[in-house]
Amino acid sequence: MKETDNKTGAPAAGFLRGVWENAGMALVFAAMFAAAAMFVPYFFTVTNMKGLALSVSMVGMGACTMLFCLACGHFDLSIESIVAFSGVLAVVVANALSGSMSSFSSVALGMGAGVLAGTLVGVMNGVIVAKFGINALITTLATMQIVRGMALITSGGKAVGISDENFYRLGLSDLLGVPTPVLITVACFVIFGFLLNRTTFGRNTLAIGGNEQASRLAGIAVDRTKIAIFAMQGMVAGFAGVVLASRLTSGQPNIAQGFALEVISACVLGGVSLTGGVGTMPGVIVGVLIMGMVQNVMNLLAIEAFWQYVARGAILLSAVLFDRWKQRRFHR
Amino acid sequence: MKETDNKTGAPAAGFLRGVWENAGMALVFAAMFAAAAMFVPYFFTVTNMKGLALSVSMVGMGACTMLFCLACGHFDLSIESIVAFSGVLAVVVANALSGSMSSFSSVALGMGAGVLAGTLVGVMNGVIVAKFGINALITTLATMQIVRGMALITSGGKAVGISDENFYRLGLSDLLGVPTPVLITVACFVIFGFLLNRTTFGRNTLAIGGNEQASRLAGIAVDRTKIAIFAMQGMVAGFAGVVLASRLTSGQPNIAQGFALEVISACVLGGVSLTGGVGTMPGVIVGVLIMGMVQNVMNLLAIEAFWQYVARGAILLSAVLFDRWKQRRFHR
Amino acid sequence: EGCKARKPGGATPGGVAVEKIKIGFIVKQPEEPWFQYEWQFAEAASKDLGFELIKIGAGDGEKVMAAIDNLAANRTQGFIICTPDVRLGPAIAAKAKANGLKLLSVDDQFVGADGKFMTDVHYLGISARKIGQNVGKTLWEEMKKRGWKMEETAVMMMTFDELDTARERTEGAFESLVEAGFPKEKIYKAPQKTSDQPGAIDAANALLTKHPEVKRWLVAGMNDSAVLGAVRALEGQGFNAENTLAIGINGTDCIFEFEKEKPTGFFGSMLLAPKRHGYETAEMMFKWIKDGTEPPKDTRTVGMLITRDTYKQILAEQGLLKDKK
Amino acid sequence: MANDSPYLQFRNISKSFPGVKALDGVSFSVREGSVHGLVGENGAGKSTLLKILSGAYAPDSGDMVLGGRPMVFRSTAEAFRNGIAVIYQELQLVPELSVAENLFLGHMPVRGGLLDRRRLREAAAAQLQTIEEGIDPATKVSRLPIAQRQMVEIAKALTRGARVLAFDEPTSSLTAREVAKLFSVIAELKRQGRSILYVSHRLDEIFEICDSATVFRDGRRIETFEDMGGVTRDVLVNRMVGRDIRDIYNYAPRQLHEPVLEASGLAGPGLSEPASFSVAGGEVLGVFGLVGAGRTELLKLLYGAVRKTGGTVRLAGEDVVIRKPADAIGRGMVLCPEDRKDEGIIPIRSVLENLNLSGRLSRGFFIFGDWEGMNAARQIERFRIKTPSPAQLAVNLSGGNQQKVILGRWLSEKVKVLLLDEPTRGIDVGAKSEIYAIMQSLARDGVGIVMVSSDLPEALGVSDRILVMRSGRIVASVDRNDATEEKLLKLALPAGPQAVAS
Ligand SMILES: Nc1ncnc2c1ncn2[C@@H]1O[C@H](COP(=O)(O)OP(=O)(O)OP(=O)(O)O)[C@@H](O)[C@H]1O
Ligand SMILES: Nc1ncnc2c1ncn2[C@@H]1O[C@H](COP(=O)(O)OP(=O)(O)OP(=O)(O)O)[C@@H](O)[C@H]1O
Ligand SMILES: [Mg+2]
Ligand SMILES: [Mg+2]
Repeated sequence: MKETDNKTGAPAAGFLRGVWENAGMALVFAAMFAAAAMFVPYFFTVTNMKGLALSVSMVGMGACTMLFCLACGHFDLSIESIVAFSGVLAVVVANALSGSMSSFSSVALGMGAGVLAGTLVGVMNGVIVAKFGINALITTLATMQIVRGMALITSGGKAVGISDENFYRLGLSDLLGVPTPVLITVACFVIFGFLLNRTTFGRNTLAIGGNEQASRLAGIAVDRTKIAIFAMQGMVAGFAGVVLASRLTSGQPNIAQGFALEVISACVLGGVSLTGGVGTMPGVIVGVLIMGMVQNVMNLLAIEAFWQYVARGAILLSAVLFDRWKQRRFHR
Repeated sequence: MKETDNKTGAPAAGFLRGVWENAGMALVFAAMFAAAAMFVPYFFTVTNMKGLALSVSMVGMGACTMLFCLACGHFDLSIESIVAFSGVLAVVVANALSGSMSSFSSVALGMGAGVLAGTLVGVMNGVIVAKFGINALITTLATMQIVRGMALITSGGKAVGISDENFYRLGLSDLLGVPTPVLITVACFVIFGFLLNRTTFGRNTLAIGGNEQASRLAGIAVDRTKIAIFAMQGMVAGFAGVVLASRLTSGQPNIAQGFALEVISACVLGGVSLTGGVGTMPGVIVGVLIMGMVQNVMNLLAIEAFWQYVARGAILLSAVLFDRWKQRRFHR
Repeated sequence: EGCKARKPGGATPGGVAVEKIKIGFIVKQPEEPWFQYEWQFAEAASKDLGFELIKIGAGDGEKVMAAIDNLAANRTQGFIICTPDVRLGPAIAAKAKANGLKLLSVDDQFVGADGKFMTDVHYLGISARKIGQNVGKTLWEEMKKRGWKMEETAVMMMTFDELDTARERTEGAFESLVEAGFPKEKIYKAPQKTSDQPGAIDAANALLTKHPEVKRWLVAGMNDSAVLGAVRALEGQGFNAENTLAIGINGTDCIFEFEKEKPTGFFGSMLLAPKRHGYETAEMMFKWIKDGTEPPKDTRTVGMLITRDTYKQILAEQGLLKDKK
Repeated sequence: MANDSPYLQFRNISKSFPGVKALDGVSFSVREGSVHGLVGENGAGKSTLLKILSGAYAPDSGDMVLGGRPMVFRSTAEAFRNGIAVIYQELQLVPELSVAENLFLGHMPVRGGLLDRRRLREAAAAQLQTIEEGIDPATKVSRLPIAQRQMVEIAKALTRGARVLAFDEPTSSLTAREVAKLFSVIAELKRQGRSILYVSHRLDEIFEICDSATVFRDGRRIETFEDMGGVTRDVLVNRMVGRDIRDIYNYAPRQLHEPVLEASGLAGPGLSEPASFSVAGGEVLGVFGLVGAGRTELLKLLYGAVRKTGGTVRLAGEDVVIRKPADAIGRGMVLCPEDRKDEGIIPIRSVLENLNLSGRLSRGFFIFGDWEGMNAARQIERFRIKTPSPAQLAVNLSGGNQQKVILGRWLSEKVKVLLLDEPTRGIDVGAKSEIYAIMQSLARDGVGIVMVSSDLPEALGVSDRILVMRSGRIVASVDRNDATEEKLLKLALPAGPQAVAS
């Protein structure tokens, strides 16, 4: 605000450089998007935008809370199993209750059960990490296995079909042409972005990741904050699982393998530090969008499956290298 | 040495407590091993010990260099693709050369090509991480994709059979009943353990992970050390890929998915810190053995597939929790 | 036809004495319903015939090697395997021989170093290419039956080329469609990034974006999940049972789709018969160990089309509905 | 002024760490509206006591009496609630958060459940006003130099409005100007009737502001002086180290040789104009200046830790190219950095490894024999580093002992030029005199030494010549015989408002 540009030039140029310097990945994204819109046929069409938005909706939801988790210096691999388990559980519960009560209640209770289960797993992760001081990678790797097992056991290893069509609404309806899952993801971006910037909880999260000891000495309830973060993460993953089940019209125990890594990568691409303390919601959104767009463009261009691997890796690498080059160049 | 036990008791008791306090995971392992030997039929048989050793040989090799990578504060996901690519490449090259030269040379050149390819990928990772300062997770995630793509392209997506039976020797021979891959792994443990403890390279690795800035100011060639570490990691992964191809009598482009996470988990279980600066070879060996043993016992007991997930997670969790409890109890 | 009589002890021509017969059953993806069914039927055989079954899941070559070692340690006399990769054949065969284990491969046939099928290894299964061809043929016939016009119709081929079997299946479907007269250039490939349903949805969505001109879609893929993902994506773009004709492979992952009140674009699936694959292989192995009766080198099963109308009956016949409800 | 009733009392406090008895039955009391000094050698237990006061550690036995009520805090939050705030020896800031957020860490203002950003900004600005102008509350802490961080740390404790404030070596990285400001703040706190605990190794400060003082040695309370009136410096030193130290600087004139370090036209970040100077063999060159004068940057440019944009460096008469620290070390020039936490120690490695970090550079690839152990033992002995064993992790040492480890690392090298940036930060008098003696003896052997120091008496006491820096440039070179405190301070202070900008 009252900082002044102490290097050179007119204020306008200074302002532009300010945008350029701070926008980082957002610029990379804008450039990629513009290029795709110009050169990739069908990219900039309503149908494709809808498809693109849908394809990133899950990762987007997960990334919102993963941002908190990484910002406080931790890690959560278990979300991928939670997505599967909560979906399966929601369907199983809803199916079991249907008939004995109104359609609305059975579906709501089923979904509630899914979200609750996710939250409980999150709380467990949080307690183990915060109270017992176990490394989050090991903890969530273990709960990831346990929860995947539970998903398989609950479903008998088979997809469980949804018997009540009201369940589909969450995933298959839309509002003014925007699919509900996309709206939910946008809502998550807004809510969690707000939580990060405008509440003490969010600031404490960053403080803990930036210097846990200092935070503890400043009287921040470090353990409680961590548990809340993991619980939130579990809850959102659980909710994402329910939405996915509704989109797929069934609960699938094998789904979402590799989801956690994808979410973490999107966050890191968006500038979230793996060692904690640094991260912003706009950054995460850009990270999520870049990852989704790369895949979308490759599908549109019908790149050979094997070459897709190479292209995906190369584009990811170029994006971060470009961002770094830009930073070096302008920040000395 | 000149430390004195200032709490209580006779020197003997003090010594025992010393062992107990410092042994950590090794004790957990010993207890698990003893329990398995007593209660799991066929566990403590020559055949099974051989099988167990073989089953951890790959993870063991990868963990040796991953220890360095984690100790200097980084990460390498690309090893799983390197294992696949180097195996495929070695077979393709050996097959192509066979006929035009002696069997020995064609096989040796093929294997050399595999190891070399792995090393080159490692060097690339190292340069990007060290020189450009890109996060290792993102970097190796990208190269992981690229290299997997190359493995698929080289092989046409299909496993490539080995035409020269001399290639099998590396994986299928044995010495006094000990399979060659196991011997190789043991050699890795010895060599890299020595490298870590008895060379400046090893000490510098730990120093860099402990405080990179301070290490740089102390004159350590930080970038060069990091590049060397990634190169080593790539080389060992490449070699592991060649050994695996030889064991499987074919180069498989899809193999070893999830291998990196398995290796990292074994390291972390063995007390290596994910934030760098802490790690020992005995710890890593114990971590590798625990992971392998859990799987082995579950297979021997023929535990239901779904329950295996739950059991694996639960055992992992109990092991770390027990270790932590023990530490707390004795170190306050 | 289970011979309930257990004859403990007594050396048999096969050569195994007092010890109880133990048989291993290794599968590549234990979480998949198909393999669950195989195991379930093998389990049934073990109850009927009185042997011990040891089930192990092994997702890649390395795990397979470890699993065989485990079986050897466990004193099994033979094992049945669905290999994660057919080229592991020589390694598996060598390992089995080294450990003195009898070997029977199921589902996917081993391929030797020379690229030819290893016909000397006992095998029961179904040709991936053939079942794919079946899908293609059925799609074509059903399309004709519905009277869809060729110019409005295109094929969405959900591919996952990283997996050998998957590619064989989709290539089979491709071949038979082309052979029947479907224009090659209107068979569009949608490569999946992941093999699960969300992966299929994303791939299908991108393809649909590119071909707004197509009015009716035929869908084929490597399995039910892939095809169901495509159906979900099509529904998202306003397609329905009227203008979608999708056929999956497996028949066990799609039952919930048939149970929906209204028909969807998912017309049917090629049911593989896990009963034969599970029960018969186990029985063959048992007899081989116990009496030394060598099973036939090559046994083939066929895929059966199940649809909304026929699935209940066929599944019941196959013993696949008893755990429902 | 000072009220006689003890507001805070320590009763029989003991605390052990593995292998160390940090505190052993310590009792004393602190009056209301007074400043109570804590002095003692490095590792005597001062910081540990303050951490027990703040609830960061739980004592093994003993308790505190606060306003008549006995208590032991189980968490820092509990201590805050009881009106206690501690400024720790090691900065406890979150680098990636803004100054304002750091000031109110743990108690940010909220309105309707949301962060009240306006109030946060205003309160932070107001708080900074009282102690240090010129820090924008919106900047990230990571962008501040270490002295300003220290001021932020102090301001942070003040936001708590505590009745008991404890300062653990707040001035070790401050220069005269900030110290003066701090003291006026402390005087104001005292006037408001608060109780203040003050730890410092700069004994002048103890005499300047403390009403009473307690001396620690090896975890035990040796003596409490209720009135500083009759206490002399020598008495205090004797009680601290158990022996007499007369002249801690040990200065003896030496013969100067050819220049060993010649810098000309050095330019780079932090310097507002090219810097040129030279150091003769056997010379100790002091560098004095206020916070942010660019002294640290100057050393880092020389050392290759920061890339220079111009200028040449000659070492022992030879032109050298120094692009990275390893080049400098290879040429016989080493730097002992200012920021021990971020640039000095490797916290999670052992004392032994920390001591040998640079020594290994010249030893080749393999580590055979026990030269590491021998070198470590020698340095531990020489600097009297208080550690239960060479295997102790550096992070577990007291602040001053960590500093000794860093010095030990560099003073065990064979060098031509030694660059020292605030080398005696947080080091006790006994060790200081030891270090000065080592510096003198190195200089006698022909080593050129550049020592940055904010401690004016120290700069005057050990240097042959003193460079004064102001706003990123060298403004004067003053000979030992002409140097006085007033003169140096006057040179270091900005001449007018326009002198700050550049
Ligand atoms: N966390 C810890 N673990 C082990 N030992 C510790 C720990 N903290 C402090 N010590 C030891 O306790 C003793 C007292 O340390 P303390 O930090 O209180 O000293 P100090 O008087 O503040 O010294 P300095 O003047 O150097 O700051 C030292 O020997 C130190 O090594
Ligand atoms: N990381 C940084 N980012 C931005 N500015 C910096 C940074 N480090 C130092 N500066 C600025 O560079 C200038 C010189 O700082 P330097 O640390 O060299 O001063 P100094 O004389 O050594 O004082 P100190 O006693 O604080 O060490 C100061 O104006 C400071 O604000
Ligand atoms: Mg201290
Ligand atoms: Mg400085």
